[in-house]
Amino acid sequence: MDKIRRKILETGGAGLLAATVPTSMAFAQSAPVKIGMSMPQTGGLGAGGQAALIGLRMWVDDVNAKGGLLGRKVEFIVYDDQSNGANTPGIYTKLLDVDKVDILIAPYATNPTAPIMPLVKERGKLLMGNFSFQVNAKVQHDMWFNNAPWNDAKGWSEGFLEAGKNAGAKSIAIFAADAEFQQNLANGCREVVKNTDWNLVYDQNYPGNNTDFSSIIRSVRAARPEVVFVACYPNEAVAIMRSVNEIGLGSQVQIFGGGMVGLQFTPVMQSLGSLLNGVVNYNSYVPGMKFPGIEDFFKRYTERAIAAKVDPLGFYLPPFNYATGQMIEQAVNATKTFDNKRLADYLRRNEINTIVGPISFDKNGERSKPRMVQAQFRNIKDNDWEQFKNPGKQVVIWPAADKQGDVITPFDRARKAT
Amino acid sequence: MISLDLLFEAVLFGILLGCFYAAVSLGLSVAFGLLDVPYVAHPALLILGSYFTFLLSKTGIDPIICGLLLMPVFYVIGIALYRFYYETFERRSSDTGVRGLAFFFGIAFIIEVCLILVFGVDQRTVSATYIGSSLEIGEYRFPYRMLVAFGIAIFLTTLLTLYFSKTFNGRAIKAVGQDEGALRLMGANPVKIKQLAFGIATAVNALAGAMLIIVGPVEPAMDRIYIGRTFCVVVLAGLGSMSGTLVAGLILGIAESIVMMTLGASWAPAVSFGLLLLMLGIRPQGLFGR
Amino acid sequence: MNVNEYIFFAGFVILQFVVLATAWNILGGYAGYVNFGVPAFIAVGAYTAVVLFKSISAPLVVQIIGGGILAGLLGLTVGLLTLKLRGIFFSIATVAVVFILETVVMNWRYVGGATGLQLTRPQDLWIFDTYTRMLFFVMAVLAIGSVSIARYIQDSFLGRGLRAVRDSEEAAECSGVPTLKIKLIACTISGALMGIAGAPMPMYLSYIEPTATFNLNYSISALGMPIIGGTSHWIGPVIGALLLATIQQVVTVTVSNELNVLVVGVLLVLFVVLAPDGILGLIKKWKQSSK
Amino acid sequence: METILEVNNVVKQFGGFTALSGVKVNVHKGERLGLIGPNGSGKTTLINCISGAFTDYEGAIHFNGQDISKLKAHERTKRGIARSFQIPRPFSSMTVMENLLVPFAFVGGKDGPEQQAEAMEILRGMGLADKAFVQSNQLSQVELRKMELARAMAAKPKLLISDEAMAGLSGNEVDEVLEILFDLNKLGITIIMIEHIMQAVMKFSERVICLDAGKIICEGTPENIVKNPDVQRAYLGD
Repeated sequence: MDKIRRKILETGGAGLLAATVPTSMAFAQSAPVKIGMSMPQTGGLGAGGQAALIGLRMWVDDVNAKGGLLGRKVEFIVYDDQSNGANTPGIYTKLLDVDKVDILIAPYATNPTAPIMPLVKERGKLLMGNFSFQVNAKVQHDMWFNNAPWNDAKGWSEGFLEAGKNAGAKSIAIFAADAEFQQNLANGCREVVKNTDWNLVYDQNYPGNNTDFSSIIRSVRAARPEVVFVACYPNEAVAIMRSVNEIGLGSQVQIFGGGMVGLQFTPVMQSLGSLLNGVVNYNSYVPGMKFPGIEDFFKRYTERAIAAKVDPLGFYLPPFNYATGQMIEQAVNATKTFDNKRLADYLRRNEINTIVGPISFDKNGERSKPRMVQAQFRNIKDNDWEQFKNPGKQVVIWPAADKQGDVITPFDRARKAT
Repeated sequence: MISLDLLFEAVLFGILLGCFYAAVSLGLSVAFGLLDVPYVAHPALLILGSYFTFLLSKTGIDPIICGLLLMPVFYVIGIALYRFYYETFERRSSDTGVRGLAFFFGIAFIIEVCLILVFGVDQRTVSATYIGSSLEIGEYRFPYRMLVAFGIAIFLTTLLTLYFSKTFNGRAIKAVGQDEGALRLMGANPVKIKQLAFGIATAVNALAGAMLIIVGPVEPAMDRIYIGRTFCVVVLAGLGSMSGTLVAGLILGIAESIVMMTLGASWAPAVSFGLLLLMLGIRPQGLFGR
Repeated sequence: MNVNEYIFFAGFVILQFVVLATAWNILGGYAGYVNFGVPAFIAVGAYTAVVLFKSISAPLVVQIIGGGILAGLLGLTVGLLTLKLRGIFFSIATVAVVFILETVVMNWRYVGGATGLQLTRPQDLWIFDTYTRMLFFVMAVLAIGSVSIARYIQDSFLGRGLRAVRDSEEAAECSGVPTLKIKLIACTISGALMGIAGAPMPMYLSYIEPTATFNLNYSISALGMPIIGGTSHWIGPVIGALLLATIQQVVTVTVSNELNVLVVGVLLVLFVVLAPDGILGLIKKWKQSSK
Repeated sequence: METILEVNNVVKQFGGFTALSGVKVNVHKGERLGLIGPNGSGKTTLINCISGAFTDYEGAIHFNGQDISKLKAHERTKRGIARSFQIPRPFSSMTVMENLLVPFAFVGGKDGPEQQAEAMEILRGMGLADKAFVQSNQLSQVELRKMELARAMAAKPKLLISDEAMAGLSGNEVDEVLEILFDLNKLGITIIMIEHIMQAVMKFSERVICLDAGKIICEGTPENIVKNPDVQRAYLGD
C-alpha cells in the first residue's frame, strides 16, 4: 500500500518537476514529515546562520520537488535562538513536544548546541550536528552526526604548521580571541606545537571588542616568530590585517593565518581585499575542489543569497547544511523509516555521498575522514566579491588530496606574489 | 621579560589610543559632566555616528568630512533629545534618577537594535587613503588612522576649552552646571543654555563617531563596552573638565596599552572598568574635580 | 502525568524573570538606585553554582544558597563603594562590575573560560519525572520566596526608609533614617536574590559560557519589567515580568528575530515617558476616572 | 542659663572658598534664636554643619554637652536636632501622615496606632489634620512648610532649626507659621530661625545673630541689631 502510494507520488513528483504543479496537491493524502531546528539568525552567529539556512531550504525544496521523503512532504520548522545558548533548550523542547518534529537538526556552532545535548539524549533523538566542535565528546550521545569537515582540535592546524615546517620555521606566535571556537582552534594548535621542537615565542588571548591591535601586533613583531597562528573572530579580521599591514611582523615570518574565522565569509573577504594576499587560512571549501554537483549548488545558492541579502558566495556553511539534508534523505530512503534509532544506525554504518564529497562518521559522530583544507590567498583585488568565485584566488596547499599548489613563503613575499 | 623600548612603544601607542578615548568621551563630559544628565545613550549615538559616516562615505566623501557634515544633524538630534528629556523628566521633576536613566538606557538599546535590524550584525568599515598604512619614524611605525584620532581629539578638546572659556554661551554652559540662579541673573535662560550644550555634546559625537569607524570596524553592539570606557574617562577627569578629559583618556589609553603588551591582552577590558571603580571608591570627584 | 514539557522550560525562564524583576525593584524601585549590572549578579550566582558543583558536586540547593551569598556580598561591596555617591555613579559602577567579572571568568580556565563548560546533570530527580520539572518547581519556590521578601520589605521600616530615601535623601537623614545603612541592606538583598535566580542556570542549560551569561539584555529586562509593571508596589515587577517574559517567550518561537529584544526597549521608553507609574499607575488612574 | 548647643570655631570650606571661618555660637535651652545675613553669608552652611548634612568641617559642635561633630545627620536627629528645609523636601510619594511616620519609625522605633494618633495631634496643632491622608505632592506652599515643621516635630526634637520656613508665603501665612513656632517654643523646644523676612525674625527672636561672609558680625537683641551699622552695611552694602 505504502509502496503503491509512493509510486504514484514519484510519477506525481516527476510531473511536478516538468509542469510545476503546486506541491501541496502532490502530497494531498499523507501528513508531512517535520524536520525542525533552531538557527541563529541574529546576534553574533546570525550572518553565518542565515547563509546556512539557505542551504537547508534549498535541500527541502529539492527533496519536495522529488516527491518528499517516503512520499511525505518535508515540512521545515525553524526558530531563531539569537546566537544565545540560553534560548535553545526551550526551543528544542517546543520542537519535540509542541511541533512534534520527526527529525532534529542542531543550530550552527557550539554555544547554542551544547545546552540541548542532554535533552536530546534523554529523549533518544537523532541530532544532525551543524559545525559545532567536539560538543558530543562529553555527552556521548550515539545519535549525533556532525556535518563539519573536522574532527578534533589537532586537525585544524596540522596543515598550517606542516607548511611552516617545510619552510624551515622553528618558532611560532599564537594569538587568539577570547571566545569558544577560537580558543578551541588555538588549543589545537598549542597541542600540536607541544609535540614539536618549536618554541612558542608569543601566546596571548585578546578580548572581544578590542579597539586597536597595534600594541598586540607590535609585541608579536618583537617576539620575532617565524610562524604566526591567528584565531580571530570575523569581526576582528579586518582590524588585525590592517594592523599587520601598518605595524608589520618582520621579514622572518614564513606563514601567517591558520584559524582566522571570517576569511570564509564574503563581506569580510571583500572588505579586506588585497590585504588578504599571502594569508594561509583554514576553509571547508574553496573553488576548484572537485565535488559532484557543487558548482550547480553554488549557482543556485548565489541567486537566492543575493535575493535574501546574505553572503553571496557561502563557501563555508551552506553546502554542508545541504549535505545534512542529503544525509537525512539517504538514510531515510535506505531504511524506509523515520525511526530515529534506525536512521542513526544507518548513518553510523554507511558512507553518504553529498555535494561536499563522501561523508562517514566515527563513534562520536564526528567525521572519520576530516576534510579541512588550508588555502593561501593570492592576487586578490580590492572591492570585488565575484573574484572569489574563481579558482586560484585561494590555493589549497594542504591536504595532499586536495592540493592545488605549493605555499609561497616567506609571508612578505607571498603578500606581493601574483 | 618586557624590553624597555617595547614598553616605551606601548606608551606611545597608549597616547594615541588615549586621545581616541578622550575624543569619544568629550560629548559625555559636557552632557553628564557639566549638565548632569544621565546620558547613558551617549555611546549608542557614537555608534550611530559611525554608521551614518559609513553610509555617507559610500558616496566617496572622506570619512572625516562626513563626520563634519554630520555634526549639524547630530546637533539637532541632541537639541530634540534634550527638549524631550526636559519636558518629560526635568520639568515634571518626576524622579529623573530612575526614569531618566531608564529612558536613556532604553534609547541606547533601541538605537542598537535598530542598527542591527538595518545593517545586520556584521561589521562595517570605511576606506580612506590614510587607513591601513602607517607613518614610519626609524624603528617606530604609527598607524595614520590613530594619528587622525590624535588630531581630532586635540582639535575637539581645544575647540571646546576655548568655547567654554571665551564665549558668553560657553561660560553660561559652564555656569549652568553649578548654579542656575546665577545664570538667570546673567539674563540667560538655563533651559536654552542646557539645550545648546546638549546639542554641542551630541554634535561632537558625530565627529567622534566618524573617527571611531576610521580607527576600526564598527558593529552595533559596540556601544556596550563604550559605556564603561567613556564614563570611566569622564569620572576620572572630574565632571566637566575638557582638558581633564584629555588627560584621563591618556591615562586610560596608556594603561590599557601597557596591559596589552605586558600582563596580557585578555585583561585589557578590566583596566578601564577597574580604574573607574577605583576612582569612584577613593576620589569620586575625579582627578581635576572640585 | 503527561503535561507538555515545553511549559516547564518556558515557565522556568518566566519565573526566573519574576525573581530578577522583584530583586531589581527592591533597590531600584523602592530606593531609586538603578542597577544596570544585573548580569554580573546572575553570573556570580551561576558560576558559584558551577564551582560548587565541579569541586564538591554540591546539590542544587547548596549551589543556590552559595550563589545567593556571594552575589549578596558583591552587592554589599559595590554598595559600600558607590552608594554614598549619587545614583548615576552607582549605576555606572554596576556596568563596570559586569565587564570586570566577565574578563575574570574569560581568563578563569577552571570554569571553562571563554570556551565554556559542559556539565552532566546528576540524575537525582527527587519526586519529579524530569530534571526540568524539578528546576521549574525550584524556580517557582524561589519566585514565591523573593516576592514575599519584597512584600515584607515594602511593609516594614526598611521599605518606609527606602521610599523616604528615594523621595529625598536629605529629608530622610534628618528624619533619623540611616540612609547609607538601609541602602546597603537593600543592595545586598537585591543582589543575593539575583544571584539566586542565576544559580540554577548551569543545571538548566547543563552548560555555562560567559557571553550568554554576562549578556546585558538581562539588565534591560530586569529594569524594564518593574518600570513597566510599576515600581511602587511589590506586585508591579511581578506583573511586568509575567507580561514581558511571556511576550518574549512567544516572540522567540514566532516572530523570532531582533524585534523580540526591541519589544522591551520600546515598551520601557514608552512607559517611562507616558505612564511613569507603570501598569499599576494606569490601573489606579482608570479606577479613579471610573469612580 | 543652660547651654543646649555649642558651636566652637567651626570652619567649613568648599574647595578653595571658605563658607564659614571660625563661627562660635552658644544656644541656650528654650531660647528663640534668629539667624540673619545676606545671601551667601553662610547661614545655611552653618545649620548644615549643625544638622549634620556636612561633617567635614573643622572645629567642634557640642549638643547637650556631648560632642556630635562627627555624627551623621540621622544620629544627630536621634539626639534631638530636627530641621526644616529652605526648599521644602517632602516625601512626595507619601501621604502627610506617612511623612510623619518616617521619623516616628526611625527615631522612636515605632509607627503603630499610638504613633499615628500622636502624629494626628501634631498635625492638628498645625491645622493640617484634614490633610493627613492627602499625598504630600498635592499640598500648597504653606501646607508644605507646616508639614515640614510637623515632620520635624515627629522626631521629638529638643532643638528645631527652621530654615526660611516663611520664604514665599503671604503676610497672614507668615503669621500662621510664626504662631506655630511660638507654640512649639512654649513646649520647651529651642528654636533657631533663619529668615529673610526681617519683621518676622525681629518679632520672634529673643536674640539675633547676623552672619556675613562666613563670620558673625554682631549679635544681640533685635532692637540693637536693627540699629547696628555693620548689619546695615552687610545688607545694603556701603
